[in-house]
Amino acid sequence: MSQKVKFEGLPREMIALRVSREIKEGSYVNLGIGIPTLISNWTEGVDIVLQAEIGMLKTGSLAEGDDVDQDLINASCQAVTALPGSSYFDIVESFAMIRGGHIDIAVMGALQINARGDYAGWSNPSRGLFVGNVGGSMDLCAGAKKLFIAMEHTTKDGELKIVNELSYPATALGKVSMLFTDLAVIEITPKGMVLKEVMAGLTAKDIQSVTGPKLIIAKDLKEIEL
Amino acid sequence: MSQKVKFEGLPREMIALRVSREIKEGSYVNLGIGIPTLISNWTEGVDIVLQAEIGMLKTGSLAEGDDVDQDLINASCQAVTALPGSSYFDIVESFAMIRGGHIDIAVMGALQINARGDYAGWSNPSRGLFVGNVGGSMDLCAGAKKLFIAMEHTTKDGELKIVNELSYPATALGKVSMLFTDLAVIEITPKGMVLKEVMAGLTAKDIQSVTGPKLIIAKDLKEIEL
Amino acid sequence: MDKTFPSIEEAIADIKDGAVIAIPGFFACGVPRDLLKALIKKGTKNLTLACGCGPLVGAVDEMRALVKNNQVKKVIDSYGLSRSASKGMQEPFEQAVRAGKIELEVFPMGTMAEKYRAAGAGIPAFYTPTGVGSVFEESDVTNIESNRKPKETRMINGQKYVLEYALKPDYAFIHAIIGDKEGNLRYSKTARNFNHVMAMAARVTIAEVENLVEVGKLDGNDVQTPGVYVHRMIKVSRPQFAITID
Amino acid sequence: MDKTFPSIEEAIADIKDGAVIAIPGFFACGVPRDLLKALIKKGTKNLTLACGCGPLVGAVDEMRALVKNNQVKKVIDSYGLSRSASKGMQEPFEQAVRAGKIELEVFPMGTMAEKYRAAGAGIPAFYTPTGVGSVFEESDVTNIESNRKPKETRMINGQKYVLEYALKPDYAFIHAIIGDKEGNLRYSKTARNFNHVMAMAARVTIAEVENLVEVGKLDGNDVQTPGVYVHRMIKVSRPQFAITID
Repeated sequence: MSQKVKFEGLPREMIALRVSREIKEGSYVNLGIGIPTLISNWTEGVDIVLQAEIGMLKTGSLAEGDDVDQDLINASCQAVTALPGSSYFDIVESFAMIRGGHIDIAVMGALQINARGDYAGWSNPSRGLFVGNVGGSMDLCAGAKKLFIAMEHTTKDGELKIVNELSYPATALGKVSMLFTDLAVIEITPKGMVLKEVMAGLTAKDIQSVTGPKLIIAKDLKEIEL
Repeated sequence: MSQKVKFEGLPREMIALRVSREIKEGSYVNLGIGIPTLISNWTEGVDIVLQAEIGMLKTGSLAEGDDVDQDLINASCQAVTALPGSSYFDIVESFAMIRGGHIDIAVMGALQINARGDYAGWSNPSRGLFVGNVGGSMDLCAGAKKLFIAMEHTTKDGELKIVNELSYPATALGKVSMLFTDLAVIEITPKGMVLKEVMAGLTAKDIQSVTGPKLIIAKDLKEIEL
Repeated sequence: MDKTFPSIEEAIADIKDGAVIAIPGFFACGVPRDLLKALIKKGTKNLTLACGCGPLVGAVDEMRALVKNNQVKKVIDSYGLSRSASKGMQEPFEQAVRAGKIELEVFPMGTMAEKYRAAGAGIPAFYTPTGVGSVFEESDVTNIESNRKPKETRMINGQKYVLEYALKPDYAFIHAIIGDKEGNLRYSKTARNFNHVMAMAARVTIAEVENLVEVGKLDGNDVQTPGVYVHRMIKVSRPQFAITID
Repeated sequence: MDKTFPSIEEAIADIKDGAVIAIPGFFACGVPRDLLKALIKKGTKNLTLACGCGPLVGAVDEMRALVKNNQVKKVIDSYGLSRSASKGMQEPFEQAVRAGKIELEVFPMGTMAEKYRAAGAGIPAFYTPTGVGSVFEESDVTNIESNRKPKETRMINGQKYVLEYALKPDYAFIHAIIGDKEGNLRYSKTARNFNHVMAMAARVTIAEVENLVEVGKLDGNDVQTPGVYVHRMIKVSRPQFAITID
């Protein structure tokens, strides 16, 4: 479990950029806290609509100065702006939208993920509490048509995050379809994890060395293009 | 079952007037089709709010002439007017309001009622169909804090409507608390039907002669005052 | 995300025989009449029309045309028959129901509303007090006897409740007074009724709007149905009809 | 039906020790801060604060005062702890949770929203896909081990769902940007969040409004919470706070 290989990966912004390429125009998208939030830096001018679970569709960029309105924040408690076509609604409607299958893609961070598409993200046992901040993550997993994970490939200390079995409390089982890390792009299929793209300069073998489950190497394996 | 005594009772408007006296100021009230609808003729200037299950609070009087708006009708498909403080909402909210216990009083018509407060009103077997027009009646029975029935004491042909056992399909069981007819005012208690008021000129014995269940005569039995 | 369609015919072109279509409207009010007329013209058969409170009693001409064309297999509604029993006997729809040629399935109105909401909100089933003590707690209420599936009840905190399931239509036809090109809608007064919830519930939602405006013309606080629920938009004229039912 | 109260103290005067109070707000946004301050002043004890998404993480000063006063028995929330684990360790609330002196019960946010809605709508229980595959399908998730009641799941159409129950608070504190004297409310943008649904859910709903207007000033199409849900109204000033959480 404690393989301590660690590669210098892409910066977080570049992971976000790579994810943004996977989001088709016309999509309704919810971005979780962390790397996923950075995706919105890459979608300006792209015809996608961001949903904030607080109760807003079509959130704009972060608000600054006179644009800050205490009644207009995103799910991370940051002041945001509205766009033409933005709408507001109550929390019940917001989660009806999420749970009811109206959001095309949710992008979330994760602490651990396995080859079956199970992932853990809501509770870090190191906090030492059975309870935790689950927020809307499980609703997004239950309802979004596609679930992407964007995260660092390993922890800062080089601990594996892509594991054979989760040791952290699961957020959802079998829901993740794509995994984007600083080192690789991995598709999760019924047969297991398929390595589709690696960071320039690394090999499939390098990726396997920091990945728990045995990877299936895509026939058309390529470099992550940014 | 086929007692054919029949008394000339109060006109429907007078039944409605008597019911209106039982509605406290500050109440939110839903009025069913038939005699209940007439109650609104007696509540002008009284501080009660009428709910229409189509999705409106504080319906005003029927609309005429230029006031008719095809987008503003009541649950009986009549054009109505709005009042200061009226609000509109969707059907889910409307029935949340009804089912969730937010309506103080529902007043409904009935085909049959018994001494346990069961009543039948949604389907007349004479139509010869297992299906029928249930509308919102059962939701109102389930959710209103108090359920009143306003109806003729017997059918046009003198058949009993206040019966020992319902022979028509039930709308709800044990929900009715007060019954207002053209002949009497009856309270429904755990012990049975208590005759509280009779039409001027009639006796308790007269009322019993057109009523199935044995009536308990209130100690302070009085005339229906209008 | 421009969701406007060039014509109403194109907006409904993919609806196939056997589709389940949600039809909002409370009697005469808030019914998507232009979409219904286009459906009549298209002639799609074996339809299940999932209603809430008598839009086909209110839009009686459209109902008669649908029945005459033999397009309707089933209607689901809380108030599907004429109010007047004697006038109902004259209606081809009721005659077909009596003959068992069209199925009429009935739920209490609040249960209908909640079934659509559940479908839109990802809730597969819920318990309700409505209908306890009536035939609605015993089985599905339909004129087709063999379809009267038994229902399940449960005691919760000493009270009895009926288990009801989500109802997810393939399409919803929606009528709104105003909408922008991205599908944000706003209704007029009591014409909202079943429109919002059916827009949530359906797999594909097609909205006819009396006023089609540019994106940004509707304030975000004023949107009643967010565009995410709406897939196709058509501009129609304000409908003309009698505010009455038989 | 004038529902305005002469003072905020009188509006909350009948709240007794042990009450369950719904507190809306999504972190810093839409929190009824004046009502919370009045509750602190009143000193009512043994409270259960039924939240949705961290209003006490957002209104952290009010939270600290409530904890310091020993007023809180239990918090129900999807996001009740500081975002930062290290800063959370410093919070008296989290320390009390760790010590088992305050109970923290957690549900996924959408389940919280739905539990309040169910209470307001007369739905005693519902099935949800949320939480399947996690500890939330196994038992109630609370720091007090003896309160971890097992949960029930059920397969519906081949998918697993969790049974969740309505949550009905005794009181709801509501913050709205505008309200009329009969209790019709309208919110500003994302400050709506849990306000409407908690107004529906509670037995007694007390609303603080930034603008109190005469009846008739709000158009019926613009009302977001109909007055039937609101029992008491207070005028407050627009709150001042930092838009941030730890």
